[in-house]
Amino acid sequence: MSNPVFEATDVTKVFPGVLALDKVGLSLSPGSIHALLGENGAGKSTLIKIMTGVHRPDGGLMSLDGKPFSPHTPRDAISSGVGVVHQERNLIPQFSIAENIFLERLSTTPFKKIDYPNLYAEAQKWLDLLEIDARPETQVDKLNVARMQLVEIAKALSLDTRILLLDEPTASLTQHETETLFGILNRLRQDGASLVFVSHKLEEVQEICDRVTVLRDGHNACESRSLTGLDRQDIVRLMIGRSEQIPQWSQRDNSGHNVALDVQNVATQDGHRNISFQLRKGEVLGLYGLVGSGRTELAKALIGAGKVTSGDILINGEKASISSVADALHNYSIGYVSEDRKGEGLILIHSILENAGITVWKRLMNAIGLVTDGKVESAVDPVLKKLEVRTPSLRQIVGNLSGGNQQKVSVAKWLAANVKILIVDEPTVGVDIKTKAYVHELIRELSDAGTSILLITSDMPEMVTVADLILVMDEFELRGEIVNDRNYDAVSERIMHHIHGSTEEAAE
Amino acid sequence: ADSSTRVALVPGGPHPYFAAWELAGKDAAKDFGLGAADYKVPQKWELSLQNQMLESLVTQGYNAFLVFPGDPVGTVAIADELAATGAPVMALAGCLKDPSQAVFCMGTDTGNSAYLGTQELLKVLPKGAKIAHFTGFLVDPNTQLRIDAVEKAASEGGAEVVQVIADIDAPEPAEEKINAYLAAHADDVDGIITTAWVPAVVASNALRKIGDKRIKMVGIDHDEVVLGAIKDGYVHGTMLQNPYGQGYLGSYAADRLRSGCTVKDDAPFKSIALTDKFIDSGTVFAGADAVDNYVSSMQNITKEIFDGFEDTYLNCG
Amino acid sequence: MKREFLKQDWFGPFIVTLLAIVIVGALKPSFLSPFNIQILLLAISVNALVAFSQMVIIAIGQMNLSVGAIGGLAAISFAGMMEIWGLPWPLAAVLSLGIGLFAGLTNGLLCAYTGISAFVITLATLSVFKGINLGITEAQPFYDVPEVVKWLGNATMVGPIPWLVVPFALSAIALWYLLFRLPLGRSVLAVGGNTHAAELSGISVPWIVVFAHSVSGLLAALAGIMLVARLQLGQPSIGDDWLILSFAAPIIGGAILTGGRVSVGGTCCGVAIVAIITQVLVLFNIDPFLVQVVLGGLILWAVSVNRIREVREQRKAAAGAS
Amino acid sequence: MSQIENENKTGSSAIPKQGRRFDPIQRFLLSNEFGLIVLIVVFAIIFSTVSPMFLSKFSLYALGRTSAVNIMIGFSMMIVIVTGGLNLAVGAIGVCAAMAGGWLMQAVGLHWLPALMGGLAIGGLLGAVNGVLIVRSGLHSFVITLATMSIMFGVMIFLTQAESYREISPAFTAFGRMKLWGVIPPMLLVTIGIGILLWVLFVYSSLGRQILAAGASPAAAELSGIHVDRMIVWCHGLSGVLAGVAGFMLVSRTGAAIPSMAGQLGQDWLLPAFLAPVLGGTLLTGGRVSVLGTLLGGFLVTMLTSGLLLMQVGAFWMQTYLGLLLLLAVLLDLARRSYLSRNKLV
Ligand SMILES: Nc1ncnc2c1ncn2[C@@H]1O[C@H](COP(=O)(O)OP(=O)(O)OP(=O)(O)O)[C@@H](O)[C@H]1O
Ligand SMILES: Nc1ncnc2c1ncn2[C@@H]1O[C@H](COP(=O)(O)OP(=O)(O)OP(=O)(O)O)[C@@H](O)[C@H]1O
Ligand SMILES: [Mg+2]
Ligand SMILES: [Mg+2]
Repeated sequence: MSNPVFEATDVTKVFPGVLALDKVGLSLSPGSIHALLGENGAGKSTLIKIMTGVHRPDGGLMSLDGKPFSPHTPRDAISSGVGVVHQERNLIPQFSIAENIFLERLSTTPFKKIDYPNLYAEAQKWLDLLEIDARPETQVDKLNVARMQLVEIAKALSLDTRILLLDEPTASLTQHETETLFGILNRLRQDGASLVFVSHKLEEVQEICDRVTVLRDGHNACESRSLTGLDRQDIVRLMIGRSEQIPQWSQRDNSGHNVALDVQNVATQDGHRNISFQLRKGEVLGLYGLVGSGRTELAKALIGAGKVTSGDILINGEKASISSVADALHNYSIGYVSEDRKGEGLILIHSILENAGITVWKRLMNAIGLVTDGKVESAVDPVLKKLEVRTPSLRQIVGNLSGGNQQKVSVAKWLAANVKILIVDEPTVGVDIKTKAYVHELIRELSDAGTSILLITSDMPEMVTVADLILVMDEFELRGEIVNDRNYDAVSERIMHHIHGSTEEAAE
Repeated sequence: ADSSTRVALVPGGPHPYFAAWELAGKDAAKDFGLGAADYKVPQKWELSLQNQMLESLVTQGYNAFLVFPGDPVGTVAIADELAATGAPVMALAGCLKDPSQAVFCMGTDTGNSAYLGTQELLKVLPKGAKIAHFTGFLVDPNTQLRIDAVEKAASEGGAEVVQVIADIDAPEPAEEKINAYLAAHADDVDGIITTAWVPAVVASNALRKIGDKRIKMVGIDHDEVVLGAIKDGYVHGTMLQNPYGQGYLGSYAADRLRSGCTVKDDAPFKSIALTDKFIDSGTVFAGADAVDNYVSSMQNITKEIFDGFEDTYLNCG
Repeated sequence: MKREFLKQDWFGPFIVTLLAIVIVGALKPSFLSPFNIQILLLAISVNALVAFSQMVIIAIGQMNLSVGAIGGLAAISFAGMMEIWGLPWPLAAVLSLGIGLFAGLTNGLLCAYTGISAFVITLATLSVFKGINLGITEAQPFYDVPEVVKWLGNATMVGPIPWLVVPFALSAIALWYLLFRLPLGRSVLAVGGNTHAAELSGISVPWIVVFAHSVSGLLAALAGIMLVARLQLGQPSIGDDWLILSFAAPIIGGAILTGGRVSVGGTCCGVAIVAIITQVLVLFNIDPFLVQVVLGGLILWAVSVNRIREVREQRKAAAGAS
Repeated sequence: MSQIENENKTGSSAIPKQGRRFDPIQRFLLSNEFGLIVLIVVFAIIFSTVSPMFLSKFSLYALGRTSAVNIMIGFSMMIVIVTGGLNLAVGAIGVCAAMAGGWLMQAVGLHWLPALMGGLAIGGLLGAVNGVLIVRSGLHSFVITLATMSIMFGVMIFLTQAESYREISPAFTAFGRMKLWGVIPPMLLVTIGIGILLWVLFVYSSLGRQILAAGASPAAAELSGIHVDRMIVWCHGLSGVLAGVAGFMLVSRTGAAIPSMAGQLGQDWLLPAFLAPVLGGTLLTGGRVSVLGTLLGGFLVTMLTSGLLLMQVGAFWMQTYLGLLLLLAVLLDLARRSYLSRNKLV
């Protein structure tokens, strides 16, 4: 085996109140894709940030090509040949795709005129390679989440570094885009690059990685060992200390239950037409579609954050006119867990307590409008406990939590609200397998207790595990309805048939 | 004279008009053997800052105050508080609105000065002339007095005030508005009266720039630009005030009051719009013939007031 | 292609400017007289530099409260050096620009390396610079401004176009080129757009902050020097009331206070709109007691015209997408 | 496989290992508020050593009275900064409210209490108008309040023709000159009282929490069922009321309602308005507030000014020293914080 390109030994990092990394080691050899795994908050992103000069370690050594390596700034790391896709989005919203991709190089030649035609042409190559359907001069704040993620990846790839660190690059991608990305990563591996790949989707890890490091509570559960000979259950055991329990839920028939939400011929300002469906009490109704098919927009229109232009919405049989989310929450008891936790789901500069309590203040306040932290805490604490949000205290700022724990808080606030109808949009993006199972169980429990749930997810296994009935949406229209008999292959094939069947029709 | 007398001369903010106070205070301290007669400038034209400064001066042991009121009404309260410490307080250069605890006000009758200036202007204009009036901040009640006085003089003299431009105490807007006015209306106007320092300076320059000697202007105060423009014939004349005299006489009076003198009950104070206890420190119109020796004419006025001051206004038992 | 043009940040303010010129010109023909155009251009030239000076800082998502203090300090240094030391005017101008640059540099270094908000830093340095100004002048103007300088401040080049337009036009072009064509300028906007992302992309944020503040200081100093030429004397009170204008013009011109988005053309239009409004108040002989009301009303009008256009654009875009 | 078994046995607890924990006292020692207290104490010691008069009763009284107003102005701005906006019209609204109160007392002849209420209502109304304009137009509060500052002040000047109202109830004026125990101005107590109310609002009330959420992230707040627009209107209205309170404090102190009490267009208030909350740790981008910090920040700045005035530093140079002191203050605080965290003392 060749010498490692990069080696980290005994790396330690302390945040106020948190020992994020405790003597962690990692070594990367050339021509390999190295999986970095662990539960939410295990320290994966922290390690990556230390390797790229965002954080300084409190102890330990790193070496690059055998020489000591201690990047002080992200710039140092880039110039030493370490590229990265961070877990959080890091694009300049007002800039074009092309400029974002080549931002690094802009700063190295400050006084040389930018050759825009050339820049766009170069960027187009990357867009083509990653199959991004957008023009290089498009401003990135006009893109949806998936495309932004792809631009971020293009940006890192274009640096052409020997070491490339990818922190959950596929979290908001669908299978198709993921496959494209894997093709590129495989080629890079053949060219001798060292890659680090972070993901909570173990299928992906097994598909593409050859080595693995697992972190647990900030220390190595295993360090840089070969993936061969490890099956999924082994990896899971390394990560969470026990094996995975895959729930096998029985099929439910809710057809006898009352209709909680009846959507009749709804059209929206965003372009939905003829949307009709029924959500029954205690039912989990799945809404599947490809990225950009208009599911989020529909959900927002239903809760009053978007405009319904025609058609009727009936709640418990009565016609509802929902003017705002507050209206939806307080008068109709509908909630919505946003897919964009950073932008819409959470208030990053506020504490966990403030975030989780936001939906219950009104309910808990006394006659003169006062609410004490104690009351809020007792209302949200059980939910947070149940979701196992990892934090030294409920006063921790949400922005400091690991990605997965943030997601838990974003779900928790709606659980605390005790709504009758809950729309859940991509609830497990970036969530580790253990928590994912919790979230699924939770959805199940809620629905058993009578809550009606509209589940939007691009994660097919999740859909098949959790939903009772699946609606398929494409291009802002509903294409069909499938009864989920929990047979993964059959259901997924039927879903894809609805989507592709319709596109074929459209092409004719 | 009493070497325990510590006079503070406090203008409303940094402004070239008050520069002479510093010298006047020093001269008075020397001539009358005062403990101090110091010129203390608030750093900005803010009422609250001036108040804070005055409070601080009390703490520092000053015991006589010569104050340019940041606002004729707004400064009354602090003047009363100063007077309550036993210190003589005088309004200087501008007046406090009665009633107040100020011993008297010595300065320029702003309204009258504007009135006289307008009359001087009308003397060189044909009957039925059209005049424009450039002045300072509207929030300053003196501005209202000036607008009224100019209006009065004009209607008495058969002239018409065609436009009033106010709120131009800062150089940039003054420059913009005055030039814009002249660009549009230079032909429609025969005379200009300015009743604030900055507009006078800017208007003098503007007239010089367009080289128009047809429009007659009367300015205010002794800025070099205005005086130069008078000499060169672009400006008809200016209404001079007497800041040095105010500072010198004020310091003197403060000392006399502290050493036991009182103001005569029947002192021949003048009555002006703001107060009934007004002493004119001298307002003269200076045309081209007088600009060179305005200093000495002011000194004469100062001397004149000084010579009769104690007899006229004070009881020094 | 046409759509792209309509989407530019400067387009809305530009329409408002045109509209204002047409309306005022129709009601008052003297508005378009050569002399008045000259007056307008003079006002715009200086105010635009003031606005640019703030715009550069808005671009990085900060505020510079000390623009006026720097401009004033440069102005009195310029006049003072000529009067007291008898320096030739070009040398005095260069030295004063240097003072502005140094003042900006100080702001930049303090902001970049202490991490204290620019608001607090520039508020403190505002006080420092203004205090130096008053300490030197004791509130007395410098009067001995050489004839050449006075001439430059008022003379016209061709037709009604004054010479002072030259530094303004050059700065505008240079700034536009910097911000929209050079990597350095793009980095400035990147830092404003998303500081964290810019840093992660290897842009040296402190150095960009220092650079932006230095440019801001330089532009403020240039504006101060030009005002000395225009006013024909070194007034210590120069710059005292730049602050509001310096923000208003870029914002009317489409800049976003959180940074990352500014428009040179839009800012120029913003300055022009403010200048025209100022003139309107004089030209139409507005009752002095109502001037402020009309001023505020016109500002509201200007921004809402632009806003209505934006909303309409968005609607069209939404309608087109569905 | 055996290796995996081994891994299995260590640390399977759900709660992560923790580094140092913050207890409330340590958190306070690191906070902005503590820093301000330290600075106030340090500078007070310096000033009183150089000029013993600093601690005289009169001087302390004057300081308390001036800072009461400055802090109140700071509160008025703070409440809008919390929403991520700003209110350039604080001064204009404050003066309008005070003038309305003056008019009610002098021209209408009302008792001071209803006049005060009327004035504050005008302040609140004008503030709410700002809020509604901002929400309806979708424009940044900077432009809206810039325009309304001009309009409101202009209308006030037009209606009053820049005349002052001097016939203020003596009871009301006496309040501004009253001394409790020889040193404490009752105005300062009013400020502190309102500070406590604001603190309760932000820490214990549902409304305050909603305001903070709306300020920190309007999108997230809206999607969590908060009427963000309503919060913005509320805050501007409240800001107007607080500006009115500051205006009335000045009326009570000067014994008259005068149009120039906040300078041209009310601009004189802008500096204390921003300085107090920003020094106090209120985020300019919204969503985080410190009422105590604003109080201490406003006090610190007033104290620096009055200390410098007492030390009689060169007349025209005073601003320079004030600026340098301010810089020194923030740098000292920075040094304190980095010292504490470098040495892991907290
Ligand atoms: N800036 C910070 N301040 C305080 N604590 C932090 C900070 N960044 C991370 N942490 C803490 O460090 C721990 C490790 O976080 P990290 O982001 O590395 O987790 P992760 O393994 O990437 O998790 P995920 O899978 O959810 O992304 C967490 O407990 C987190 O709360
Ligand atoms: N080709 C495109 N160009 C520009 N905008 C697009 C395009 N396709 C979709 N959009 C916009 O993207 C939004 C829909 O994207 P979004 O990804 O949020 O939908 P979704 O169905 O909720 O998908 P997902 O939940 O998987 O993200 C809509 O506002 C739509 O107008
Ligand atoms: Mg992570
Ligand atoms: Mg979506």
